[in-house]
Amino acid sequence: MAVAVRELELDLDAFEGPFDLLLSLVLREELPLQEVDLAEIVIAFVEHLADRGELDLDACGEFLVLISALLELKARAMFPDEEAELAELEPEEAAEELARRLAEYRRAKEAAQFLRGRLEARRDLYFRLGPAPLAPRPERKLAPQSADKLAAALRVLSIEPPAPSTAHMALRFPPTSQFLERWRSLLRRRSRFDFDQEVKGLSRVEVAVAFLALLELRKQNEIAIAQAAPFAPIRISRADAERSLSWTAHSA
Amino acid sequence: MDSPLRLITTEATPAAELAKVVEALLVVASQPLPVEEIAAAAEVDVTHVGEALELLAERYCEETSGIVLEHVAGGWAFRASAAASEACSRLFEKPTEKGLSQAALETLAIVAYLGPLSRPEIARIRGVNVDGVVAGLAERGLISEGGRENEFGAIRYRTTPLFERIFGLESLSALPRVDDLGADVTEIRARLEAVAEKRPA
Amino acid sequence: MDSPLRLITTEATPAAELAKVVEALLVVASQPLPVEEIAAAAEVDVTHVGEALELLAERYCEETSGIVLEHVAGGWAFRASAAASEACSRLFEKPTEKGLSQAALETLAIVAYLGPLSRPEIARIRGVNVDGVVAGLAERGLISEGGRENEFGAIRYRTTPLFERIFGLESLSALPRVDDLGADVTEIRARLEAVAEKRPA
Repeated sequence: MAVAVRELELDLDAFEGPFDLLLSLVLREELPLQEVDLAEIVIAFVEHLADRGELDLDACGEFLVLISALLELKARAMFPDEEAELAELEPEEAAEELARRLAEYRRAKEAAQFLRGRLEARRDLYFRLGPAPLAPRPERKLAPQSADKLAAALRVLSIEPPAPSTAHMALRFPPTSQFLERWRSLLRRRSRFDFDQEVKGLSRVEVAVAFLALLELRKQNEIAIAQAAPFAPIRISRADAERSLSWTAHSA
Repeated sequence: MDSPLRLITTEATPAAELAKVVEALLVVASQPLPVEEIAAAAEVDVTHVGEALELLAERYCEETSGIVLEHVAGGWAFRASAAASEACSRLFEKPTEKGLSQAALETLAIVAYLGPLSRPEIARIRGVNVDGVVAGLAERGLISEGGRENEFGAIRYRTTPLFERIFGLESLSALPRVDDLGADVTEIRARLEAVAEKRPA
Repeated sequence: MDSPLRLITTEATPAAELAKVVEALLVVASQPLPVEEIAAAAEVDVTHVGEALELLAERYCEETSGIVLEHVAGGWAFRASAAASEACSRLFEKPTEKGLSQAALETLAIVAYLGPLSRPEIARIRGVNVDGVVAGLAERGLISEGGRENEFGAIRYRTTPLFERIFGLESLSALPRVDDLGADVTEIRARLEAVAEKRPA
């Protein structure tokens, strides 16, 4: 690893120390990537480079590869789509993937180095690029073709590519306060309600936030939550209305 | 031919050395080279080039070589010997090609159905630079220049009678119908351009 | 047309005669010629072509000639001698006008080893957008379109014979094995982890 990258000192919310240690912790699954602010790392690296006062292209290249690999791993962890959920990468595999990317890019760099050497060796060797001045003209004959191929080629060009997934766009978290208000006003009108009934039609993210709001209200002793059995309907009631019902939610 | 013993003999005269440079220039050139150009490239006098060419003419002649030095209108150039002419014509007589590349086929289809079109317009639909493909199709006589977009605009291309012959079409109106892609040329073109924009680069 | 020399001398052996035909073919060809193509054009056996090429390689070599025969891009071709490079540089453009950037070389390497590949696939490996680099390489004729991917319709690229010629490769298989060049996955991972071990936790 280039020195400029290894020496990079980080002071993040989730981590304080050199970049290579951060990388190792991520690889060893001791630090969840979701908690790491990658933008902060980029800023730190740019500042670090500015402090050094020289443009180290190798370090920049290496940093870019590392940070983009981290970004991809993080994005994958944050926005798992249905398919990826099934074949979800274990942390172990994700680390393997990161190392694989690094190796692949390193090979490309080495191969480029080989090509540069060849180019250098042949820099002074000239050859004719066009046809010879007095050569006969080649006659390229084409076998009879089917006109249907033309229509087929045009149809190929008209096939819509699959739309890029916008699943992650939906992952905007509505504020918890929105649901706090909603539950409070509901309980002003009614003494109890059924959670599943009220969140019908909401997205998974919204349901999750709605549930967080419930826990918040429970913490403040405003409500009581009851569930007869795991996966049974969750009933919510005003804390003062039914003290007899205790919170019996089981952990699954 | 010069002896390989250059280091231990004094036979390699400046003229012979110059001749080597001249033959190198001639084998790289794709046009006949005027004496003046050779002289300028070799940084020698024109008369020296003349001497070198004389040496080369002796060596590269019908009697002794498959490569023959010839003085033509534009200057000096190598050609194949008459004795090798049959082999050369076999080399250049390409076997009949079975098909066209996907790139060529797509470009031809666009020009046939939507033409006449300029290269930038074709590129927009295919989503990739088409200069090479268009040049290749033009060289093979499957498309040809057909006017300009406007007085100063880009050259437009259309398919040729040879294209119609090879594809077994009596005219362009005999092309297979592509109603499924749109009602008319404008609509089809708009659709293809819209798709091209969505395609990953 | 047979040379009249044949009738009055016995010195011209069949191999030497064939060599003349082969040099004629080489001087008019616009691409390196595979042995099979030479054999077909000269209507002789491949092994005889091999013998003729050996004769020619002795004669057209750096030490003795301004024209050099080389085995490149899957075939045989003439080039100018290194000794004539200065004169050539005054008259001709270099095959790659200017040096290639690191980005261009890495992209070329990826396409050469793993091609045909689409731009998104190359970008994935390089970790950056490669549209400009790919367009530049295609324009220089170092890579060319090689069909489309089925699903997404992205164009795939492969390296060209010109690439092999410029880099002096006999063929793509003449590239060194990548495994020999770079450290492999486990090694890199081990190194990353080794760095971590040395750190006070």
